[in-house]
Amino acid sequence: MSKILNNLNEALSAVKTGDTVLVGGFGLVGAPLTLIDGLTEKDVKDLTIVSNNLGESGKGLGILLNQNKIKKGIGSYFTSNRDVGDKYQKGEIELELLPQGTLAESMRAGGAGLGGYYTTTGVGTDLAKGKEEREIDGVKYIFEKAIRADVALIRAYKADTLGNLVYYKTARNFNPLMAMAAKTVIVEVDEIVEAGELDPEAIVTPFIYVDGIIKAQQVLTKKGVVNV
Amino acid sequence: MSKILNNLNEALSAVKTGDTVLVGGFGLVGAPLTLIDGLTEKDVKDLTIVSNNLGESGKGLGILLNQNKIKKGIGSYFTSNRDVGDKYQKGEIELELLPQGTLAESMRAGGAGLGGYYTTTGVGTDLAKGKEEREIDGVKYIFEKAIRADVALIRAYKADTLGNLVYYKTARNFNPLMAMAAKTVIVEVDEIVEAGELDPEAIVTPFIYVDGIIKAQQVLTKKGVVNV
Amino acid sequence: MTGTMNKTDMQHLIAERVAQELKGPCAVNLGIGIPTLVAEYMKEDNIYLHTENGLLGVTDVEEEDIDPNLVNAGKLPVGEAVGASFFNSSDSFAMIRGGHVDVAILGALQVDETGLIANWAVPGKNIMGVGGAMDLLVGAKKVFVTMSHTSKDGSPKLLKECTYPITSTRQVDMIFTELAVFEVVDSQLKLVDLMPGATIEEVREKTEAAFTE
Amino acid sequence: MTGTMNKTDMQHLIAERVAQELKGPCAVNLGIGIPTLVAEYMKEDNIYLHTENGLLGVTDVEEEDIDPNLVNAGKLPVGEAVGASFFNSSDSFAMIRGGHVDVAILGALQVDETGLIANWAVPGKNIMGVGGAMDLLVGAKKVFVTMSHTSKDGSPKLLKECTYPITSTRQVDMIFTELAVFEVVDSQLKLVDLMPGATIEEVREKTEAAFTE
Repeated sequence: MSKILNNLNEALSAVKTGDTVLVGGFGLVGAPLTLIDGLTEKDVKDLTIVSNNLGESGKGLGILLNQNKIKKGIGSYFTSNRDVGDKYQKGEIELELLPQGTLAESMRAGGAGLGGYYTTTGVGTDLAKGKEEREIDGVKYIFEKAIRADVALIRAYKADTLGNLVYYKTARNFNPLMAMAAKTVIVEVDEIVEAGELDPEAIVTPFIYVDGIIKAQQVLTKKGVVNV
Repeated sequence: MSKILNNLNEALSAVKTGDTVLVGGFGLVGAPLTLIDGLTEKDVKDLTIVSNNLGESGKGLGILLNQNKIKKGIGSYFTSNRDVGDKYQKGEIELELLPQGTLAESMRAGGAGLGGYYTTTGVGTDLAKGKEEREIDGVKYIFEKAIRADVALIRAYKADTLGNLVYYKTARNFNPLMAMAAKTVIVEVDEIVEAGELDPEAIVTPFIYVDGIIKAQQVLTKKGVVNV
Repeated sequence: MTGTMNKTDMQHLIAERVAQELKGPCAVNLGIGIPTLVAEYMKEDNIYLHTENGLLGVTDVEEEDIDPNLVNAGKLPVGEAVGASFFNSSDSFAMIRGGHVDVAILGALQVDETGLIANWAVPGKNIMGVGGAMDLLVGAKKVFVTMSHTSKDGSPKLLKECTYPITSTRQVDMIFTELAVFEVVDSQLKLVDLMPGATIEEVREKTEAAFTE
Repeated sequence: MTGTMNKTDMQHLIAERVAQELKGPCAVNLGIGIPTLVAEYMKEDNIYLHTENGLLGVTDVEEEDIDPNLVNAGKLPVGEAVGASFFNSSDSFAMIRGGHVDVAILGALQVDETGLIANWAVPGKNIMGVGGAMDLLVGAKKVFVTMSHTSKDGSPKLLKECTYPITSTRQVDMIFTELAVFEVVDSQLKLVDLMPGATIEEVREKTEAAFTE
C-alpha cells in the first residue's frame, strides 16, 4: 500500500477541470512548489484555488492565474500578487476574501465534518456583509461555512512510507489543515523515511489523511527556489 | 515568571464555589489524580464539572459527587459511576450528556474564541432535542454551543518551566483541549524540565495556555493509583 | 445447532466473519465487545485500527508490556503498531466525523428493517452514557454492526422499527449475527450469507424485520 | 521639531515608547511596520512574541543563521527563542481569537474618536487583503496601535469617524504616534503622554478626533 508516487503526472492525476484545490503555504514558505509547477503544465481549468495568497506576479500560483486556469480564488491576502487585482477588475476571476484565521478554521471545520461555525472575527465589518449575525451569550458572532475540497496539494518536511507527516518550523502553517479538508491529499516532502521512524507523539498529520507522497524537486533556500 | 506551584492549596486557589471546572482524563487515564484529590479536600460547592465521566463510585470525581459538591455534570459517559444515576434520580444533580466528539469539539471551540458550530453528530436523535437543526449544502446539522470554563485541571507528562506541555500516549485525550478553554489552567505532570528541553515541533500545548504547574503526587500504574 | 453454542464461541464466530469483509488498506474503529475480537481475525497487515480516545495504530499487547496509560476506548490495555500516532480527542473525532475512518464496527441493541440502529440507551432507564457511538455512526465511511441475533429471552433484535432510541439517522451498511449476514441496500435488509449451521428457516423465524434473500 | 524627524527615526521613537508599556510575563503579537521594531526596545526577558503564521517565541536572527522556512507574518526571517513552539494556522488563530495573546501591536490607517480603527482597506481600490488584522483585533486582550500622527499630506489620521472601512467593532486600548500617546477610556480618547518635542498645541492642531487631556 505504498503511497509513494513516481512522478508529477501521477501526483496530479486527481486534479480535474472545475475542481476545488487547496494549496498549502504562507507565501513561498511551506508551499508545494513542485506540485504547483506541475499544475501549470497540466491541462485543467476553472479551478477554485484555496490558498492564503495566489503567489506573486508570474510566480507559483501566479503562473496558473496568468494561464487563466483559476476561476475563483479563496484566500486572505491576494495583495501579494498585483495581477490578481487586474484580473478581478476585468471580471476574469472571482475572489472570496476571508480573514486569515477564518480561512484556517473553515478548512479545519470541513475536515472535521462540521458544517460551519460562529466567529467573532469580522463582525460589523465589510467582510461580514451577507453573513448571518448571531448573538450567543451576549457576544456577536458571524456564521462562516466550512471549506471542503476535491484535492489538497501540500508541503511537509518528512513523510513515512505510510503517509504520516511532520513539518518544518513555520512551513507548517495551513498544510495540516488542508490535509484534513480534501478528498485526495498529495504531499511533497524533503524526505521519505520508513514507518516507525517518526515519533508517534510528534506526528502532526496521521497517515489516514494522506493519499500520495512525492519527493520535492523544488525547494526554498536562502538563495530562493532551487531545483534539486 | 515561574509557573511552578509549591502545593495543592496554591494549585487549587483559583477554584471557587459556583465555578465551571474542566477535568481531564478518559477514566483514570490522563486524569489529574492529585488535583482531583485536592479538590475533595477543598471547601467549594455548586461546581459544574465538565469531564468525560464523573469518576467511578467513590473514586476520583466520584468522591466529589458524593460530597454533593457537583451541581451539574457535563460529559459523555456517566455510566462509569452508578452513583451519578442515583443522584440524578433524586434530583441532586443536573446532567448534560454530549456525544464524546461534541464534548471535545465544544471545548476546542470555546478555547478558540468561537461561539458554536454545526455538527452532524446526534442529528435526529434524543440528544438533539431542543437543539437547532440546520441544513447546509443538503446535509442536516445541529448547533452545539462552545464550552468555556473558569478553571481547567489537567494532566500532562512533561512541562518545561515556561509551561509548555507534552503528553504521554492515550493520556493526552481531552487535556490539551481543556487547556485552551479555561481562564485558569493548572496542570499536574510527571516531570518538570528546563525551557528549551522540549522539541519546539512536538510541543502540544504552548505555554501561553498554562497558568500553574504541580508535580503529580498520585500516578496511575499497572497496579492502580499509587502515591509518589 | 447455533442454539447450543456458548456466548464466547458465538462472539468469536461473528468476529471472524466480520474480519473477512475488511480489505486493506483501511482504517477501522472497533467498538467494545464483539468488535474488539475482530482484531484477532484480521488477515491483512495493512488494516490499521483507530481508537477514539486518541490512537491510530492499535495492536494487542502482551501482559508484561501493559502500560496503564495506553488503552482503547473500552479502557482495555493495548499496544501501538509501527507507524502509530497519538492525538487529542477533538483531532480523533475530526477523523471520525470528517469521514476519514473507513469502517466502524459497532455493537447494537436493535436494528430496524431500514438499517437504523439503537445502541446507546434503553427506555425507562436514565440516559447516562453515549460515548463515541453517535459520532462513529455519522462519520465512518462504512458501518458494520455485530450482535447476537436475538435477546436473551429469544425475542428478535432485527425489528420492523427500533423501540429503543436510535443512535443516528444514518443507516448501517452490514449486520453480522451468529445466524446471518445482511447488507443494507436501498434502505432494505438483504440476506447475503448464512452463518455455519444456520438455516434460512431459523433466520426467518428469529427476524422480525423484513429482508430480501 | 518632530516635523524635521526622518521617517525611520520617527518609527523608532514610537516603537521605543510602545515597548515601555509591555510588562512581562506576556505574549505579544507584532504587526508589520512600526510594531516589528518594538522588539528591539523590549527590556524584559519574559515577553514572548507570537507570529500568526505559527510560532510562539519569535526572536531576531543573525544574517548567517537565516532559515528561509522560519519567518514572521511579514515574511521576514526570524529566529526562535528558548521554549518556542510551532503550530498550524488554525491553532495559531485559536490562540489569538480565544483571548490567549496578551497584546497585539498593529499599524493603522485611521483611528476614530471612540478607538475604532481602519487598517485593511482603502475605498475605491479593490479589497485584496486582510491577513490576520481582524482576528487580532477581536481576540487580543489588549490592542495597541502605532502610526504616524498625520498622513503624508498632513491631514489628521485621528478622526471623528473613519472614512475607510473599519477593521473591527472592537475599540483599541492605546494609540501611539510620534506626537502623543492616547488611551481609550469609556469610548473616548484620553491623551496620556506627549512625545519628546511635541506640544499640546501641535497635537490639538493635528488631531481631528476629540480627546481629553
